[in-house]
Amino acid sequence: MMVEEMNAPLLKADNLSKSFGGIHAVRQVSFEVPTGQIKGIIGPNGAGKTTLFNLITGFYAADAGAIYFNGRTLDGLVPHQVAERGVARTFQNVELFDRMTVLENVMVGRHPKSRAGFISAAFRLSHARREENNIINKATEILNFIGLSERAASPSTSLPFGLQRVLEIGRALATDPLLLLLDEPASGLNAGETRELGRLICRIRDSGITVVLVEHDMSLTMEVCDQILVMDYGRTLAEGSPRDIQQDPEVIAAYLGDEPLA
Amino acid sequence: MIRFLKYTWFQVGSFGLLLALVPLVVTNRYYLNVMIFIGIHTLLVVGLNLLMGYAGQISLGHAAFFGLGAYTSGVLTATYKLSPWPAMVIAVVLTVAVALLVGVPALKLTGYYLAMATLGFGIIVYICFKELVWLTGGPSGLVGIPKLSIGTVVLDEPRTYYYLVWAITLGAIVLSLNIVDSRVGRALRAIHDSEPAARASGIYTARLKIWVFVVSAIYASVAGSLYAHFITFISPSSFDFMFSIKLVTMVVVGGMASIWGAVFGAATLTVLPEVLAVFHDFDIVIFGLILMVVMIFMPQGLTRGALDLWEKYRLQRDVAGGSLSGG
Amino acid sequence: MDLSSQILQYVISGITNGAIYAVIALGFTIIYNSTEVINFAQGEFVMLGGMAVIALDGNGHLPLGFSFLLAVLAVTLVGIALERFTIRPAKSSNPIALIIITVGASIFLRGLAMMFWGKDSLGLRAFTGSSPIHFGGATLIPQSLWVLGVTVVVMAALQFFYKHTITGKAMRACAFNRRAAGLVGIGVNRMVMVSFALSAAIGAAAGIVIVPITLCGYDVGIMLGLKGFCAAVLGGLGSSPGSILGGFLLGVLEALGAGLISSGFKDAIAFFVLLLVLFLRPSGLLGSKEVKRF
Amino acid sequence: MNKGKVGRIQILTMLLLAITLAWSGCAQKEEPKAPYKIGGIFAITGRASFLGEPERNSMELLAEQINAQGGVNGHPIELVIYDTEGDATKAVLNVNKLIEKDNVLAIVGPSLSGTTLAVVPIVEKAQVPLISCAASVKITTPVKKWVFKTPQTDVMAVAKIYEYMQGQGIKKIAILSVGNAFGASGREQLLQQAPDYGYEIVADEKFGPKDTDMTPQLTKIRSLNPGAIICWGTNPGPAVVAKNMRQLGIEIPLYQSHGVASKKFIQLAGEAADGVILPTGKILVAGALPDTDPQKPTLLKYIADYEAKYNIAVSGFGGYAWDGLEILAQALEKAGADRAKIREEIEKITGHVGVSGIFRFSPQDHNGLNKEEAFVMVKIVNGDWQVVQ
Repeated sequence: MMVEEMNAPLLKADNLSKSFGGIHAVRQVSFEVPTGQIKGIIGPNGAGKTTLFNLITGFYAADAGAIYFNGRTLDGLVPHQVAERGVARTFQNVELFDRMTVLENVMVGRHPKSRAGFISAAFRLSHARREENNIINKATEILNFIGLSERAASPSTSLPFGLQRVLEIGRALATDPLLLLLDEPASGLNAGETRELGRLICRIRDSGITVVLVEHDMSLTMEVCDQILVMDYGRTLAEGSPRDIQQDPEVIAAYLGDEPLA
Repeated sequence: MIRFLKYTWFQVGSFGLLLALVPLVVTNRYYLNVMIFIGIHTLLVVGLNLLMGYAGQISLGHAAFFGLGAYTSGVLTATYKLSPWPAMVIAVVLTVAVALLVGVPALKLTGYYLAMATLGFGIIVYICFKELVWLTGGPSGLVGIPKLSIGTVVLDEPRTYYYLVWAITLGAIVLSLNIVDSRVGRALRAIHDSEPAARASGIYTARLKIWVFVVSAIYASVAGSLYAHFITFISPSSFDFMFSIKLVTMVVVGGMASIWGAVFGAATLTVLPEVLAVFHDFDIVIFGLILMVVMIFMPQGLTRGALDLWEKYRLQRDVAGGSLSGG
Repeated sequence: MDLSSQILQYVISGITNGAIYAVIALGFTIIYNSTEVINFAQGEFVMLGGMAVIALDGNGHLPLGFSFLLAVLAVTLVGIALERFTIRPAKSSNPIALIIITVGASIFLRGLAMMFWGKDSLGLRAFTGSSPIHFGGATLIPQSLWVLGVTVVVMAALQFFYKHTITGKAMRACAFNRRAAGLVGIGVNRMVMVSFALSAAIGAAAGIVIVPITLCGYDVGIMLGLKGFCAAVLGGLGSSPGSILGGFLLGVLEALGAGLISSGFKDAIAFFVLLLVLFLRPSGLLGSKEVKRF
Repeated sequence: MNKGKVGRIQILTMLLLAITLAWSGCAQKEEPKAPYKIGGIFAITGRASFLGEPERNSMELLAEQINAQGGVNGHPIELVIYDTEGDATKAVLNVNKLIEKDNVLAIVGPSLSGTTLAVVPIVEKAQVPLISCAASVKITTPVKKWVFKTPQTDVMAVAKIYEYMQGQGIKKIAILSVGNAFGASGREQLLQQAPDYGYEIVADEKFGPKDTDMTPQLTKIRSLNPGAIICWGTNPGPAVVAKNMRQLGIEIPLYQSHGVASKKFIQLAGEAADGVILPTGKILVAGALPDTDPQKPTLLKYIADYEAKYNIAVSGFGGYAWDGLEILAQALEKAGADRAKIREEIEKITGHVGVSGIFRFSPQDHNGLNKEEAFVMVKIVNGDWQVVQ
């Protein structure tokens, strides 16, 4: 594989497990994401993909196992701390800030990269004003990058659904992440929008950000991913390049439902 | 953005000017008194709106902080003969301590649980005002609270007190406008709209919620001190559950997440009972109706609802004028 | 009088009041389970039940049983109207909005009751005699037995309704998963209305049985409603057995607190317990549903 | 549809504001001098409406009678009455309104001790005579130059009860008071005066204004074996106390305050009211007073007129406002439209026979009542009042 010679992986999950009540959402899952790659995670509904994201980003605490990011463990960190380390994410059911404009949504993403608190904000101290200008500049830059600068002043809810997904990605980019986790970014998009999204994801990768993608849409995954991890019933089913995965009999079985899996 | 900032300062400036001119035209003390109460209520509502309207965290016990401010100021000045200004500062410090004590565990809760926790807190504080007779004077109230003074000038005329209250309130409005239009303000609104997304964007939501709770408690405490030194007599019934509900109503009528709406809400609900006085017994019915109707049909509040309509109208006009490309 | 019979007396008082709290808490639970709305007007159903039965019994000279049924029916209609005209048209499902709507409704109902029946408290004769029953150094009045009896009947009827009727089963399905219930063809809107009707009816029943003991005025609903909510949270919001347990526990705690600690701080004790539960174990004693984190 | 609604509400608000502004405009103008303007400020709605409503009624009744007889020195009396809802903030606003906007000569009210204490600094500063209808002794002790009051104080009520109890051989007392200003003030007096009469307070319990069950407090009291229970509150709490005592089989005497001195208490407590002893103004037992009582004609006339006009039973509270306006009318007759002179004339009134007692004001006494004339002790027997001595 082409990335074998790279150094330590950016993200490493080691034997992760998480259960809710009696349901094992994630069981002993291990994988690595090398820097600069796009990694896809696929699997049927309920396979534990979103739970995996929630474990990485600190929304859930793992029952067992460990997550290493950029050489350090993420164990015990809560979401905002994970974000500060450089992990950004989107949500399966687009979670935008409804009462804000497009620009403001992206500006919120600058939160971990800025400092102004209640006092300096309340009295508009000079460093807060400077910082605010920087935030606006950076957010505008990102809107340009994702192609939404014309809609900067519109309410975020006025965007069509496809663009709302793009905006959510923009907000995540504003945190200057090293790693971007996308939770089913193509769901609800039409074919044209999905292709557009694929190009955006590649551009993000090209700008140096590592991407992990949870997805249903096989066409998108196969097209953009360097590596794919297949999950089923909380377990790792297979891992490899898109080509390998397409030919893996177990994966084919799971997807086509030829035979019941243990 | 810059244009927007200028716009805000223009609003504050003209509002301040208007306020400054009022006492020159209105010499009647009764109207000045009403204006003073509007000012005190505005201060309360602006603070509560930061919590409720912006951060989306409900408080059904805000009268407690108002009462803490009033009673701390009152007891320290009337019983222990401290001068009012330091008493006011001590009141703020005490209120912050209490707000932290309650806020840290309470703000881990959401929705109904938070509503109930703040409500329970409010009732407990109210009962303490009533039962700690040796300290607060109990249900009979606390008399002999001195008027405020600046230097050697005693502010015992409605007009001077009017200027003091509105100077403080206007200051609070400016601070709030600044907070709202900043990194912190965006973070607050983010919590309201989607807490998971806010956390994923690196916002330490738990701490921010506690801070905004504390800030709104400070506003309430200062308002309480101003109230106590104005009417010089306080009794527990001014700080009961119904007053908390009244504050929430002011926020709701004025509009969630709108600082100017808070001014409007406070003014309307202070003046309305005066105007409705002719209806006597009906006013409680009307009050309940307002709460229901506004929340059912305009959950964003009156001003917000009106603004939304204006936006819609402008959008339609622009579309008709062809200034928007079909997008 | 020795301490043990004193405590027995507190417990008896506590159980009588607790039964009422339990029924009010059940009302909260019924509505919460089908709509996730906390109905702050729950206490007003109790007040309306009490006022209605006084009006019917006092003016109409109807037989008590008939007044009882008529009063329950009237309040049930109020419950249905409340759902139909406030909860259903509400555009927002945001808890803050719904809290304020129901608080507004409770103030509105209170105001109407005041205009209708005036501001004075009113009383009602005891259902059966008023000479106290003595046992173990404590006393009990027959009306307390009525209160307990009606509480038990309400609980049993509710249990039967949930377990053995189609509507009841459908409501349980709604409580479990509204969307799924809607998908399998259960009329969720109708279930919501039924839950308001039920909760109004049992609230009214509670109001009616306590009037002979406690008197009734237009403004008794607030405190009763709040205490009922304390009970519901104490037991675990959304859990019926929890509501019942919470109600009795709160009643007894309150009576013991008033008798042994301080009668002035009695209500503070109830709310202090509420805060402790909320802070330490928000799911309550028997709560099954996890407290929502987002 | 939504649009229309907003529009209408906005317009309505504008209108309201416009009306308010218009009022402020009017207030600048001079009022015609002819009528004597008297302010009234009562808790007409809210928790204490049982006080405020009859007070307003009585004041309106008396003003009507005075005007029918040609007014005071030819000047008709014009009343301006506002509602405090029992709320201190409202009381302050409305007293200011009376003084500044309506320019009244004097004020009768407020109904409650709390609201009265809240407005005292205002009338003192504005130098307007105020005749309060509230009970607390703090209102006129120490004497405030511009403040008078007509109701009997709780000091007198407590003294009356304690005096009466001395004949009953009671030594240990339990107190049960309501958690509002009335209860707190009574409780304070009960505790304060007990040593003077040699009583021991064995229990000092409280209940909330809306509480519906007092058995825990009574159980505790029972365990302490007092000789009597004194309950200090206003309905409905005291009625519940009486009922709960029956339920618990507590058979020691129950004393109540003058706060329940109305038929309402008997209605609410039912059989349990029997045997309750309380101090009350003479109005409750007017018919049973000896003909030699100087207050009897006044009382009978007031009762007859009130019940004829309003068609509801008279209560013990309306008389406070009646006395207040009568006293004012007397002072006005001598002083004319001059606030300072009115105040002086009130202070000079001595021997005025009113509903609540015979008033003898002086610069040292702005209440002017004594407990012997102001109160009688009554016992409830078979649902009716009976004077006891």
